[in-house]
Amino acid sequence: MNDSTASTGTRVLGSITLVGFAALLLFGLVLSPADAAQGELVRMMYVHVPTAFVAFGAFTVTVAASVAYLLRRTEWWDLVAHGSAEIGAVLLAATLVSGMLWGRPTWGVYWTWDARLTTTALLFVLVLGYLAVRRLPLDRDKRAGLAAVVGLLLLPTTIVCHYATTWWRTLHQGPTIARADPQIDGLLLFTLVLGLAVFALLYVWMMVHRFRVLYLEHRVEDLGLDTAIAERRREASGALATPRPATGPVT
Amino acid sequence: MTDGWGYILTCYGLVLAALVVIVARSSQRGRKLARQVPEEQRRWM
Amino acid sequence: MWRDAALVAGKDLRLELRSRVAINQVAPFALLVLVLFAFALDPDRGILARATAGLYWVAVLFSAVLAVQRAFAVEVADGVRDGLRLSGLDPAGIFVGKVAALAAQLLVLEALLGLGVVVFYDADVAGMLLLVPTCLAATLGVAAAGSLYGILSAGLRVKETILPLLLLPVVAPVLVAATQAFEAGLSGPTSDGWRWLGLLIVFAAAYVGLGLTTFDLLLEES
Amino acid sequence: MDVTPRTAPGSGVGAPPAPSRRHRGRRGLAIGLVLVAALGAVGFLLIKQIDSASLYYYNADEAVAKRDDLGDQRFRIQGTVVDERSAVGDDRLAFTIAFAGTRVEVDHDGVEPSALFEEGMPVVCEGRWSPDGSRFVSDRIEVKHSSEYKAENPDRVDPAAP
Repeated sequence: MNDSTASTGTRVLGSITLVGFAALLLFGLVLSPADAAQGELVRMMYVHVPTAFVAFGAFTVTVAASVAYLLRRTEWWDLVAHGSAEIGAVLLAATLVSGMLWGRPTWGVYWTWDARLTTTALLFVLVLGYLAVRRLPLDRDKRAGLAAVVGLLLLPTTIVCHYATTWWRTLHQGPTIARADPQIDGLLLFTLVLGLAVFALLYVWMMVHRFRVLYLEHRVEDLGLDTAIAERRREASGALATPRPATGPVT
Repeated sequence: MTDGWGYILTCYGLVLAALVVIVARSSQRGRKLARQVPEEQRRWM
Repeated sequence: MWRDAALVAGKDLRLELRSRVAINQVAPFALLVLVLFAFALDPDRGILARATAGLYWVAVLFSAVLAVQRAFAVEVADGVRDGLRLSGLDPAGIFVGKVAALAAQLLVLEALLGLGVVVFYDADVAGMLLLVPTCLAATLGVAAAGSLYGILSAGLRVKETILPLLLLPVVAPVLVAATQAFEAGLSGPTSDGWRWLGLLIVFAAAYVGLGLTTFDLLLEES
Repeated sequence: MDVTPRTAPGSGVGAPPAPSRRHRGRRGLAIGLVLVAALGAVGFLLIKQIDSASLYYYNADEAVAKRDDLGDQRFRIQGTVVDERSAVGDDRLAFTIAFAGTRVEVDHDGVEPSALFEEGMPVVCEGRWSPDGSRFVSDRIEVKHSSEYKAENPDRVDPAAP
C-alpha cells in the first residue's frame, strides 16, 4: 500500500518540523528584534548558525558511523555514514551561502581567507570528495570500505573548523552561545535556539528518509542482480539443455 | 540603520528553496524505488 | 620491515631510472606550470615576486599528483598489486618503500623547480637553513598522504579525476604551511617560519603514522 | 562470479569476510585509532602554540611595534575606529584606528565598506605602511563584528510608532 519512504513516525516528525519552520520564519523575520549594531541583518544568523552546528553534527555522525562500519562491517552503519554526509553537505552549503550574504553587508566582503572561512571551504571540498567516492562504480562492500576510510578525515577538519575562531585570529566572530556567559539578548537567543531545534529536527527527519532511500537503492541493485542471474541461468539451461544435459558433474 | 532586507530575503529564500527541492527529489526517488521492492523488504511500514 | 621498504623503494627507483617518466614528463610539466604562471602574472613584476613561494608549492603539488598516479599505476599494471599483497612483504614496509621512492623523486623535482624559480622569478634564496628542512618535511607529508590516497584510488576506473579531488584538499595544509615558511625564508623575519616548519613536521608524522598502521587495511580494501 | 541461487533475496548483502582477515583488520584499526588520537593531541598542542604565527591580522599596537620588520610588506591591521572623518575627495577615506592605546592613522583608497563602518566598530584594514611609516595605506577594509548581540533599544524604535 505504502509506496514511499514515509511511515507514521516520520509523518509526525515531518509535521513537527514543518510547524517548526513556520515558527522560525515568524520569529526570525517578524517577532525577533533588530540588533543594535547590525540591525535587521542579524536575522540571517538564525539560518547560518543552526545549519553550521547541525552540519558539524552530521559530519561527526558520519565519522562515528565510518568507524563503526570498519569494526562491524554492517550495511546499517554504511548507510548511516552515507546519509549523514549527504545532509551535512546540503546544510554546510546553506551555511556558506547565508554566511556570504551576511558578510557582504556587514563585513563589506562576501568572502575572505581567514581561518574559519578557509577551513569551512576545505571541509566542504572534503565532503564533496567523500560523496564522489560514494558514487564510484565499484563492488558495494569495497566502496563502503573505501568511503569509510576517506570519511575518517572529516573529523580533524570538522574539529579544526569548529575551533578556528578560538585558536586563531579571524575576521569571523567567536562563539556566541557556546560559552559561559552568552552575550546575546533574550528574544534573539530564543530565536537562535529555536533555529537550532528546527534544523536538528530537519536533520533527523531527512536522515530517516535518506537512510530508507539508500536502503531501497541497495535492494533494487540486488533485485537487478538476481534477475540478471536468473536470466543468464535460463539462457544457459535453454541453450545448453539439449546438447549437454548434465552440466554439473562434467566440469 | 542598515536596511538589509534584500540580503535577508535572498538568504532565507535560497536556503528554503534548496531544502524543498532536495526533500522533494529525495522523496520522489524513494517512491520510485519503493515500487520496485517487494513489500516484505520495506520493514518500516 | 626496513628490508622490505628498501626492496620496494629500490624497485620503484630502478623502474624510474629505466623508464624516466618523472624526468621526461613530470618535471617538464612542473616547469611549464611555473612558466605559465609567469605568463599570466607578468604585467606586474611585483606580483610574481610576492607570490613566488605560493606558486612554487602549487607547482610542486600539481606535479606530486602526477607522480603519485604514476607510482601506483605501476603497481596496478599486470596485477602487480596482487603479487605485492601475496608476496608476504610487511604492508608497513611496502608503505615506507613507496613513500621513500616518491619522496626521492619529489625532492629532485623540487630542486629543479627551485632552480626554475631562481631563474624565471628572480627569487633570492637566502634562508637555506629554513628552506631545506621545509622542503624535506613538506615532501615527506605529501609523499605519505599521496601514498595513502594513491593506493586507495589505484585500480579505479576514474582514478585520474578522483585522486586530485581527494588528495589536494588533504594536502592543502601543507601548501599553506610550506608557503608561509618559504615566504619567511625568502624575505621576512624567520621566527614565524620555524613555527610553520613545526606544523609541517606534525603533518608528515601524522600521515606516516596513519600509513604505517592502516596500510594493510587499505591494501586489502582497494 | 558466484551464481548459486540465494536462499532469501534479502540475505545476500555481501558475504561476511573471512574471520582471520576481519580479526587482523580490527587489530590494525585499533592501533590506528590510538595513534590518530595521540597524534591529534600532539597536533592540538602544536596548533595552540602556533597560533601567534598564523596571524590573519596584527593589532594596531603590534603593527606599530613591528614597523621596521614589516617594511613595505602587505599585511592586515586591526583596531577600533576612533575618529571617523568624512570622505576626503572622491573615493578616499581618512580615519584613525586604535588598539590597546596605540593609535594609527589610516588612508583608505575606496569608499566605506558597509553601513556598519562607524566610530566604535573594530575594523581590519589590508595594506602597508606608507614609506615614511607615519600612516597605514589601505585598499581593503573589513568591518569586524563582535560576538555580542543586543536588541535595538526600543526607545529608538518607538518614535516611528503612533
